[in-house]
Amino acid sequence: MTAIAFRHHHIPAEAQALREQVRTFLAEALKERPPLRSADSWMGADPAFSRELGRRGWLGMALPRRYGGHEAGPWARYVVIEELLAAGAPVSAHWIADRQSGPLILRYGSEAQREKYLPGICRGETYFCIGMSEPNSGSDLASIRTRAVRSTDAKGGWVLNGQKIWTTNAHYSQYMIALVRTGDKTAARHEGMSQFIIDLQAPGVTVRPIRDLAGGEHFNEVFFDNVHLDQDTLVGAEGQGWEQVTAELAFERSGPERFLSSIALLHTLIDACGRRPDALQAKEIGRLVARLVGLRQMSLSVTAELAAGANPALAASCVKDLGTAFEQEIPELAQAVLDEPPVVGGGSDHAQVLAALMQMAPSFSLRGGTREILRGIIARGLGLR
Amino acid sequence: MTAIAFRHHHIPAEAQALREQVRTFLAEALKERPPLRSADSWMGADPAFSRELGRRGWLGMALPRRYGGHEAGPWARYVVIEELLAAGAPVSAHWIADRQSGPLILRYGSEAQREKYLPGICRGETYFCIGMSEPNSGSDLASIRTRAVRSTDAKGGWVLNGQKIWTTNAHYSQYMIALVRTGDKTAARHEGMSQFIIDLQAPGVTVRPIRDLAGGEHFNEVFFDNVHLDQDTLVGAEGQGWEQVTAELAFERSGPERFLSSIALLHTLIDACGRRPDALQAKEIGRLVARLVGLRQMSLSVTAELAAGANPALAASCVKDLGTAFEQEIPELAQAVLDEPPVVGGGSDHAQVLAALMQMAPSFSLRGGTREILRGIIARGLGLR
Amino acid sequence: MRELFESTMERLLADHVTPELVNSCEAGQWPQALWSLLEESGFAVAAAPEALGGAGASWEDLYPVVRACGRHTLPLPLPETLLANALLGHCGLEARNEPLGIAARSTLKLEGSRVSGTLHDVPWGRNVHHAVAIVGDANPVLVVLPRSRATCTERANVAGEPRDELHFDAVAPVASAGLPQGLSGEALWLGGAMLRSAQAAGALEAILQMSTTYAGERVQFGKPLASFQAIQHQLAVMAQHTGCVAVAAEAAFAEAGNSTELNAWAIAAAKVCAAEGTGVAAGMAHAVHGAIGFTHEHALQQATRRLWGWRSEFGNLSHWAQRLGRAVCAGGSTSLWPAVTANRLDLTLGEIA
Amino acid sequence: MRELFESTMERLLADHVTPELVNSCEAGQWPQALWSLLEESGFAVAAAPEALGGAGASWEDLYPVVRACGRHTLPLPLPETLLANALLGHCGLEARNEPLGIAARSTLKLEGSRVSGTLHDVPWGRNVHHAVAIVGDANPVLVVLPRSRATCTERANVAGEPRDELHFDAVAPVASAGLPQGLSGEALWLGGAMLRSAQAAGALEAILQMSTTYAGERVQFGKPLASFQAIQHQLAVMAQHTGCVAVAAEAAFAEAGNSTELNAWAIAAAKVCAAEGTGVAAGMAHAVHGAIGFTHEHALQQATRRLWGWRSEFGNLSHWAQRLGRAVCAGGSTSLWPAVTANRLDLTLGEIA
Repeated sequence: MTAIAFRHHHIPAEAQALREQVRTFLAEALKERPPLRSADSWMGADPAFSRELGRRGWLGMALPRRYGGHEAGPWARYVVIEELLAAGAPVSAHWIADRQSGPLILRYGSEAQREKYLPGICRGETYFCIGMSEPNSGSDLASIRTRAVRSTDAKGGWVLNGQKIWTTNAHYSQYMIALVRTGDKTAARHEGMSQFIIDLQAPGVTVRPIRDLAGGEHFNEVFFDNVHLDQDTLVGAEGQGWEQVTAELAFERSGPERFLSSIALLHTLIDACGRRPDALQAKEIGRLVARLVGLRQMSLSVTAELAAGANPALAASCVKDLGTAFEQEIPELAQAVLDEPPVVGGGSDHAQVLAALMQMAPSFSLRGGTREILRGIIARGLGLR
Repeated sequence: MTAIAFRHHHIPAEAQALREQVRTFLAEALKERPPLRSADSWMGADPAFSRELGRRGWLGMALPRRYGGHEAGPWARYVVIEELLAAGAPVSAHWIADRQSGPLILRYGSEAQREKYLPGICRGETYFCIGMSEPNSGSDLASIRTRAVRSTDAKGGWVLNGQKIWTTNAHYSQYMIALVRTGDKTAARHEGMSQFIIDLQAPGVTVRPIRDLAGGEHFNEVFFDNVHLDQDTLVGAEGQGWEQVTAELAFERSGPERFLSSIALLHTLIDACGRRPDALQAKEIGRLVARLVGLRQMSLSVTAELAAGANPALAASCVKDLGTAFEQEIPELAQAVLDEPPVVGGGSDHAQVLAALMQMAPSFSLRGGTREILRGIIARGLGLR
Repeated sequence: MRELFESTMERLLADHVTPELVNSCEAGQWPQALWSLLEESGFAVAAAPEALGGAGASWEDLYPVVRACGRHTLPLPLPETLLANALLGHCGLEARNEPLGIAARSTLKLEGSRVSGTLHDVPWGRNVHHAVAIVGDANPVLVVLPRSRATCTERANVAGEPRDELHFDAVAPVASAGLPQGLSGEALWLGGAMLRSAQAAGALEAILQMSTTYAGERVQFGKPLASFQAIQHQLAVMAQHTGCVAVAAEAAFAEAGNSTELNAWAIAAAKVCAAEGTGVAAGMAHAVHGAIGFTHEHALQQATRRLWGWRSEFGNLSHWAQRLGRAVCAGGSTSLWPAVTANRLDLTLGEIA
Repeated sequence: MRELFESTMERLLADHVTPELVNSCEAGQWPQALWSLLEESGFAVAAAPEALGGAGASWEDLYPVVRACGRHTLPLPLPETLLANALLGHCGLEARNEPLGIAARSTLKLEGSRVSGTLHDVPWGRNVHHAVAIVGDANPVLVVLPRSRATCTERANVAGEPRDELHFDAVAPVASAGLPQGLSGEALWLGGAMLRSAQAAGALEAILQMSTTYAGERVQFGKPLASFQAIQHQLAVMAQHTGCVAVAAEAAFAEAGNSTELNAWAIAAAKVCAAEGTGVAAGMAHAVHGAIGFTHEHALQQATRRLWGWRSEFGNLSHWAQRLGRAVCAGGSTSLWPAVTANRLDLTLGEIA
């Protein structure tokens, strides 16, 4: 039974102490923010807000001080992140840099890379995106075709050609960390891949936004046409990209962002139902609250395991898959228990937030691994495959 | 889009005319029957009741008059069956004979077999069970091992050895129609199988009831130890058993028995919630009613296709899979929307019916093809495999 | 008549309603050329009696027409115009071959021969020529109001379809009539729910078709999506709900037939099945399609967003489920099965709670 | 202490609680030998303070004990006896090393020094030596009543576990005490719900384990069940709910700690997760096992039937969900997140509706 040993964890008191500070700051900073914008936490970019978080020491929290970080430990970071997300703060600009790129560069990057990128991440000034999917690859990352080949000219380094797609935030990030092929074409599917830091202002890079179903532009296509990559843009070891990415993904699957994406709608639903909800509304809201409590406890358990140096891939995938189901259930229930249609361009806060999340929700099970991928990981963890 | 063309159908007036007759009879015949026994419609055997149905001309309805049937057409039969099931009448004794064995014998049986078995089926006196599953075969019928080999002695016929399991009602049926191997052992998985009518009183047949989770005995193990089978016990063509069974299964997947198994619990739930249900109870009861209305329309559509001579395997599987989900949802919702625990050996009618159906419900997705089998059939119908 | 309607409508919409057209309409276009085709082909007035300028088509005949509007995500108020003309006909008023709005909810009041108040959620309120509403509780009257005399507050549903508020201030109806025997004061609400369930049936068929096709073409991990058991199961479940909604919606139209009275029981059942089927199938269709289904150009999201919008219009899942549930509980368990087999139960019983 | 409790209990139950024992208890046996072992090992009184004859174990220590009772479907009222002795201890009464019953719902009335009325749903009411109940609303008193003075109406839950009615007629309690500050008059209801959520956590782990093992062994269509994607997905979903219930139940125990006050918020959340997880996982476990799981001999149904029974005891899914929902709505949306992070909100707010 030990494969999924979720254990209850209290957040240590010193990390808890941060919570009130963050709350007080957010109450003030976001007081004019309408619910519809809070619904857009992940997608809402606000560089000024990101820099303010950096000033307060709430970015790069787990990074070493010598790179601008705060060596604050995983629990303090957890508290800050969950408060930001629960409040619907506009974290999108720095989100990937803070959560994924910073830790990756610290872990695999060269000393020069750390010195070059980490301080800007900690200040909330340097933004990253992640280049994974390609046309016709989807979840199947091993099938990617973008390729870096050794440069034959005097500068050395690599020359990159190919295309990424569905790249969130590429349109305002300075850098992309991309997984590309460097090995020979006959290599096994997972071999011969490497990670590079790509300057999106470099010649040969074209970023083209993709308009989404709700009319927003968050995703991008990114084209590489003979882009020159210096030797020191390689992250980690050549050919080890797949292993690096896999380790990164486990981190990505258990945080509060994996179950808080629809929290703004739960908030408007509670208020729209009023102080005396009917039996149906009370039951469904209560059920969602119970699930939220349970998911948070699961997430804390995984955080404790990560903090202890374990690699809880199975447990993290459980949080992500159950968390996504929760996030997707909220708009469904909100539409069912209150007879108020979703509205665009007017109407109540609730009607507008409902319209926004109804449209966003199906994407929650695509990012960070589809349902099929996650369940496959869990099945493997259970010894089924 | 034509693969799943469900079409609305009205039941013809002459078949509708039967409904009041059947209702009036059932109201009188079942008036003393407690709800807990109504919950057990499929599993409740009452030979006297079955004979009374036979007397009234409500068994073997679609069979030719010369075998004791009534040539009444599929719609009259549909009306009678849905009224019996909705009322929770004890149909188990004659159920399989009337629904499956009779039509099978009419279609594939010899004239002698028809004359021997059909009149007793129409009178509600002759009961059949179906020998399909074997230990270690489960849904995978092609893997069965029970085998009939040509007899070498003077009597001719076959000698049967092997074992069936999970055979519903074998303990009080006179006959089993079994699918067994007759071909050589190297035949492909689906080849070399045949169907036989086995007299369960014959020497060498042993029926052993299996006690189920709720303490009841409906399933059986049936052992065959050198059982002699006369030449005229073979149904249809030697080696065609698989094809015959497959055709039979399509019939089995769309009738009202595929969504009415929990109707007794829906009835007690409605009354337990009272005349003024709260918002939660009203919503969930109403949702179930809507689904019931939809499923019945789907089932009527399939019945019309069958009546027109089509083989709507995909549509029938849709009815069965969605119908089973509905039947299994009723005890879940009943337990969730009314705070009255299921009780055994006392308590309210509702509490007892809830306890009974809670325990029975998981079996609904096993009989007549598991969810996996059904979805596989639908996927094939959609052109996916 | 039904087969002719179905084939004509299918051809007309298949030829003219492209994803590009739908997108341009979301951006504010009114596709006048397409509407003119619908007027010329007689569909707009089809539901009115022949004597009043229509084709005398029954709701059973019109079911495939409305379903086709859903399947092709027609960006025009044709279903609403059908309903409006049907009601005009029942009230003995002349059919109108033009885009008509309907308002099932309003604050309208009749003062002498003039009406004042706001019509809520009028489909294409900014574009229609007239709007039809029912005013008054005790002696309800059907009124036809000129759009030109209203001020309009523009709103849209989640799919960007106009759902406007029209404000009238002491405006004389261009036509009005008391409701005949059997025509409910709720007729626009019931009829609207019936239309949306048929549109949902069509859109569900469309997304099942798209998903099945895509799964057969798209290769992942070296094989088509369609070969993964998890994908097969999702498509199988989509097919079940699609079938259920189609037949439940058709039953609601068939039960209405040519009579003035719509069948609240059958409509409630259809609307509930449509709302639930939408929840199941739209999510699965997006899961099968992955990111491509989220792009503004893709036809999938044009259908799923309309499904999400329609299931809230003219009563959401709980509204109709609670009406069914309250009616059945008020009648007790013995009322259930007779209602199911008769496809009819007096849902006003459901109003007691 | 926790680890020692856990390993001792696991060993004891693994050695003694066989499917045959469970079946014999369903048929009416009382496994006295096993109960004696539990008494001797000190588990029955563990939750009482040392000064009153117990071990002073906190609820956090006892979580794995109660979970193990669920995992092994222990057919004895050990969880209830733990709760009863904990409450005796909080009230300053001596622990009792014997099987104790609890009654969270009763019609009990105190008349002078005697009590009369019926205790509902007493686990193993026919077998316990004494039953503990709380009587009186304004000044609630904990009373210990001798089973020998009651008449018993035998009932069972869906798993055949005794849930009896005990009728008392002017019986003097063998002990009684007013509730101390902080101990709710609802303590037996809250505590019972907490116990059942931990038992559910254990039983869910057991059915996940059984299903995983069975899927790995059972061959269909020429390959193990475990290799079918549909089966893998079901087991993955079971694992998610199993993990959620385990950690939510543990949080409820941890929040209670050693204090007199139980945490209604955390208990409500755990009980809701357990009820929902049961619905998902029990059905899937049976689907994976097929017919074999339905046989009277199989351990699967011993666990699933208890899960079905337990989720209705001490409040079903809606009872606890509605309490959570009403409390959160009464506080408004701004109360939600602070309550989630503090794991605490005054649920009496939920009583207003």
